[in-house]
Amino acid sequence: MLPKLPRETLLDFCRRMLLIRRFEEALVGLHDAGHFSGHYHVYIGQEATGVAGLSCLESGDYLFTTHRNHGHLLARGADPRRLLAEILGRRDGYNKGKGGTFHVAAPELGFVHTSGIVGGIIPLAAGAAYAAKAQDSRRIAVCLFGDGALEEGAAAEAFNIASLWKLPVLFLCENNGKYGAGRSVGAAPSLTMAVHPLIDLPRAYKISAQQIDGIDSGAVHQAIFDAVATIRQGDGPRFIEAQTVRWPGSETNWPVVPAPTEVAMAWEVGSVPTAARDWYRISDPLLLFIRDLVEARQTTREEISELDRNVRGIIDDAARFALSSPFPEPETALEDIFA
Amino acid sequence: MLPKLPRETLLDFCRRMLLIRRFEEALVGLHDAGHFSGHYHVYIGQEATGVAGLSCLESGDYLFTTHRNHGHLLARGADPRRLLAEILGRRDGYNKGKGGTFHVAAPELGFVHTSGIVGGIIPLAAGAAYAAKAQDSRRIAVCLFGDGALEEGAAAEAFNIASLWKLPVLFLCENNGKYGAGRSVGAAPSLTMAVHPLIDLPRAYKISAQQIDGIDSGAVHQAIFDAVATIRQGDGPRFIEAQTVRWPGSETNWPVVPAPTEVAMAWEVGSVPTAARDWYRISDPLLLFIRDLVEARQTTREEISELDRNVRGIIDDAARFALSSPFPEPETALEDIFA
Amino acid sequence: MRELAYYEAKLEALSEIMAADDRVHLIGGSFLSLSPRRMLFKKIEEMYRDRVISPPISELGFCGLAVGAAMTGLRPVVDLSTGSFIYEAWPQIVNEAANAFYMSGGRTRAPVVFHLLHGIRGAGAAQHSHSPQAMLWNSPGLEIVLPSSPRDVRGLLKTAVSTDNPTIFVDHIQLFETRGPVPESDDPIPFGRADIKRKGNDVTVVATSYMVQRCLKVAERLGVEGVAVEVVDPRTLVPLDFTTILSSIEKTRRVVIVDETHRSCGVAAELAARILEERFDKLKAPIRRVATLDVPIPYSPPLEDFVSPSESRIIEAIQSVLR
Amino acid sequence: MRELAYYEAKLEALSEIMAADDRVHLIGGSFLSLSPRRMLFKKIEEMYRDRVISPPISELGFCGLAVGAAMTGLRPVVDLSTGSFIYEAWPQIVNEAANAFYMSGGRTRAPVVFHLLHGIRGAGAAQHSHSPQAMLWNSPGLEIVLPSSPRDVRGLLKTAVSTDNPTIFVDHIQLFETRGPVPESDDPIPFGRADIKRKGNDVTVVATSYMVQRCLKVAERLGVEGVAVEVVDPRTLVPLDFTTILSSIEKTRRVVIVDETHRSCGVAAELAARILEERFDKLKAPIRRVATLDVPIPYSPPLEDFVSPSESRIIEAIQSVLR
Ligand SMILES: Cc1ncc(C[n+]2csc(CCOP(=O)(O)OP(=O)(O)O)c2C)c(N)n1
Ligand SMILES: Cc1ncc(C[n+]2csc(CCOP(=O)(O)OP(=O)(O)O)c2C)c(N)n1
Ligand SMILES: [Mg+2]
Ligand SMILES: [Mg+2]
Repeated sequence: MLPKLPRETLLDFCRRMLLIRRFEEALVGLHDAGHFSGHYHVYIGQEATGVAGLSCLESGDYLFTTHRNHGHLLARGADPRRLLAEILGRRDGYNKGKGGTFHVAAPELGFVHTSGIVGGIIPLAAGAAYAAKAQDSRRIAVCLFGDGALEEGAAAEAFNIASLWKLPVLFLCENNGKYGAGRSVGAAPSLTMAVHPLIDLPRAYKISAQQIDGIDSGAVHQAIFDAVATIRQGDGPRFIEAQTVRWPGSETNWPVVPAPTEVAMAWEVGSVPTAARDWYRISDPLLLFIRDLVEARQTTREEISELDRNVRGIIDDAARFALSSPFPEPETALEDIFA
Repeated sequence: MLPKLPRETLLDFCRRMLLIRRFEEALVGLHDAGHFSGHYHVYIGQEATGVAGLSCLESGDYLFTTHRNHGHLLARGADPRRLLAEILGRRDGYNKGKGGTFHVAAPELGFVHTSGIVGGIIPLAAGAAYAAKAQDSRRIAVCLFGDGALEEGAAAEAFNIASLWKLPVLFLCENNGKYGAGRSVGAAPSLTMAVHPLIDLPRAYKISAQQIDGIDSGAVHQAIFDAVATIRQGDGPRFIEAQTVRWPGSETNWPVVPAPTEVAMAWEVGSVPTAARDWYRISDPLLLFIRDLVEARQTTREEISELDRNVRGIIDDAARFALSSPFPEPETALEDIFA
Repeated sequence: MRELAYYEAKLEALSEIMAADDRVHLIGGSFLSLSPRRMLFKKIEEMYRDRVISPPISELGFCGLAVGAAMTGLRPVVDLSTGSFIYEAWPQIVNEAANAFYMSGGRTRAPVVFHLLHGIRGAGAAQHSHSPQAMLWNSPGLEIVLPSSPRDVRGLLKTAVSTDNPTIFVDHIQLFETRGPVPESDDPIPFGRADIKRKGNDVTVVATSYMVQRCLKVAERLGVEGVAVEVVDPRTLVPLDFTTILSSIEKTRRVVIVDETHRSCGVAAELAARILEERFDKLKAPIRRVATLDVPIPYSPPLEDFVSPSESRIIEAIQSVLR
Repeated sequence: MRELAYYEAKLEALSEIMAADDRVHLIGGSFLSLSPRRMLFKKIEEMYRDRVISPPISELGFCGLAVGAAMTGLRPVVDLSTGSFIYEAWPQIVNEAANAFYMSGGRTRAPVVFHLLHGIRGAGAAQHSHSPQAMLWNSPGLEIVLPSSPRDVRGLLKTAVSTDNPTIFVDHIQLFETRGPVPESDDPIPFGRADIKRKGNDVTVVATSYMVQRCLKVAERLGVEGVAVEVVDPRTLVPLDFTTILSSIEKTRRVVIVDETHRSCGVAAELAARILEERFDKLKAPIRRVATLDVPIPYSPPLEDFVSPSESRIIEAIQSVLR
């Protein structure tokens, strides 16, 4: 289902989703070519939540995210050049190369603090909501985390406080189905989480919670739009679980691209290795969105291809920029310890 | 309601509850007389859970308890002399004076480790249950904690693991209504816990949970007897919330005895200061049990008074013993760091 | 100059801070913990109902909440009461708050204050007697404050709230009844300024927190015997005023360090190592550390006294460096 | 003697331990973490399905569970993988496990092993590069083990599982490919026995964990220039074999300490302070510490290298004490 929004907006969603997809695919290439070495995670397969979901926020809102943050930043308009430079540890990165892939922070976009500690941001987001409420601002806080974060006690503690104090925070759980970082397959009910469905946990804390199809941009947009409205109104926290199917390329500890996305795959996934074919055919929010757009006559295959060429250009340029950005001077390691 | 048990057993319950009551009342006196100085907590008002509840255990079972442990130990047959000596920091204490009131451990009675950290024992008890299961023993673990412990993330994490791995553990939450240690009054729904009723939390983790009247020895005995049976059978963890009304003497940071218990108060609380009168009349598990016993013709007022004289004698003797036990040699502080 | 008890100076600072800046929220309401004076805090609580909030027993949760609120415009002061409870919140303090400014390349600030009462309070036993400041000093990104007098607690608390960094305010319940001069209109005390609490030429005793008061007592006694002890109080470990410590040592050339953290990798170890890197050749005797012995804190009073940096151990150490 | 890679020796020890004692349960299944060799652990996992269990992302919960299981008859070995994650379990480790034996007056034992990979792994940034062993040394009641060679990892892991105390097994992923001799039937290596990894008369370098290998490289290079460096590896911090360290110092009278914990209140601080207490007068030069700078670990490679105890910083320190 397509979000009920003007064509321009839908095309903009499509552009952002493509931008995320191409950014992440390029990133895997840059990693495998040895341009950066550390552990990293990509957002492929969750673009609907990042784009359609976060489009419901206002510019003053706060966002807290995790090791899987790239898509969230791009969805909110981050500059791919500076984002990539950060991931490559370069001087022109959002954080001068000090943060890297796990810790991209961009306060001007609302990204206050990004943590690689599972569950770490959940109390922090409640804190931003506490501040917003104390300052009588209309801001809300959005906390983006994976299903695994619910296994950390920090989540339970933060849910309790957010509920007791009616804090304006949206807990947006991106359940990408199977667990990340080499953990055992979490079939439902999962091997590592007794709570099933997951929304039973926030509900125990009297937080109204809802499960949605994270592949369906329309469903995502509607649910998050409504949730944000009630939160901003002062009705307290909300919890949304956006369910997606893990991208096959994220099943290993280090991402691998089973098949680079072709927009044409929205109609014909023939070229894709069988293993991954099902995913691209039925579980890919991007290709699904494109298919719906075209079928709804909101755009044409040609326009999509044009958009894609355009996005690839932006990514190529971002790669050139990041690769030519110098590494920071070693001595700068001694700066920014204290304000 | 009286537990459906032989008269001897009921009288034994009565004796143990009285022992706890007299022990704790004497303890307050010893503290106020300056025989020990640290922060401490008494078990008055929860005797039914300690005595009728823990009577359902076998001798091999493991118990983990908290800052409010005295009653649990006495209920399981701890020697009042050594218990008191420990609380006074003397050489003959259960732990040579190293543990003190918060940390009385008596492995021979099943008390492996007693923690003053709220929530600290919940994962530990799950661990003992894990060991029992791994060793195919029929042992189970019992975790005794207050309502406040549910506010700690450790509880949520332990519930999840215990449920996933079907561990033989009884989570026995003693909800004494109002919070301890000078915290704000936790009217239901509490100011510090959004989960209400509390059993919604373990239930979210698929742990079967039940709320009982912790003042009623019969209800306590039946519920815990049944729970222990299913756990021992291998059906996984259970959660029981035993609700009691906080003893007025425990509302302040340091216990004060509003009125020393008289067994005659089972019939006439006239002598009690009005503030505390209601508690002794309707919320005291000990006096209620005595009243039921007598009304059920299981005993007589005389027999009860005799029992009480007897118990007072034991406590006086324990006090003499503890006060005459020497302090440990200072150098012994350097022993028992490593096994 | 007017004299105040330590707890009075602390409460005065808290009220003045609350009055001066409504970005300050107090999370957790027992800044006087279990002390008999604790009820006095109620006044502040009632005066600022909307800015004093009592959280659940969820240290990890409410400390994280305070950090997040600090990142977004407030200046929360969190009371952890017993210092040992900071361990429940360890990940939020050492891995979120301490790193936020650095990881963001200097873009995100977390001006939060964590207040706690460290050390041997009397029968706190192994689980309620911790002094976490050494561990915290090993975690870059945190300011660490250790007041030891009425004037210091007032002046340092004000600065703690005003800096833009996460600050650990490490207090000690045994200090509460200490009396001392506190000027009516006293300026905040800047971080990184050690204070010579007592002048003397024979030996430099570097002491922190409650140990400062204990060392002043000892110095008094030794003074009678003609030994002139100089007591130097760093007041803040991060930032550290090493210059004042060194110039005292230049003068006395004998050093004893008295601190309540456990000996191994404790505060005294760091100070000793640094002093020796800088003034190795100047010293007339090996530095002596008087720290809490490497033992969990026992409950029984005589044992507790045995493991702590007692007056007798301090005196013995001072005499040994004078030999 | 046969030669093995470090990861092979470690896996061999794990299999032998699992085969020898069915009280041993492995909680958390990534003893090789993210290393390319990690799949090799699967063999053990499949061989002992009932004794290798993969917990939820609940470090506080499963570390506490392991402690409780250890108190009641098992010998769990917990894998925390990245060392930074031990902070999530801090209360269970420093306030329950470390105190259990002492608080109970010697009646409750917790023979649990916590395995973790500490330090700078490469682009781990501020939140995944911690070396918690200094903080842990400040917490009495924990044994702390730091292997640095294939033979040591095998022999020390076996001892870790056999002692009756909570033990922190602090490994380093950068060691995994190191090759070295490992006798077929090797005895467990007792705790508290330092190992002289290289003999030399000019300067004593005390190094731990991965820094031992780095210092051996440096010693090799300086050897060519005619400087004889002795590399002493304590192997366990608790218990500490101080005698071996001191006798090396007796000989060289010059000391450099190289360790990856942050400088302030770090492992090097404690070793320096102790050495100076014992051999103050014997030293010809101030002790130099080469530790990780007091900075959160930056992500960018050149910055990461700048803050770590690099070869160049080690060489500079050795040369300065030789002057
Ligand atoms: C406290 C903590 N424990 C463990 C890890 C290692 N880790 C990194 S990602 C991850 C899986 C997280 O799963 P989920 O929250 O569902 O996020 P996903 O990767 O699936 O998006 C784990 C265990 C961590 N980063 N922090
Ligand atoms: C982690 C931790 N935080 C705070 C405390 C201080 N404290 C001691 S008892 C207590 C109240 C506990 O309430 P509850 O669990 O209901 O037990 P009760 O005293 O009511 O029996 C608190 C907050 C503590 N001991 N541990
Ligand atoms: Mg996931
Ligand atoms: Mg309670």
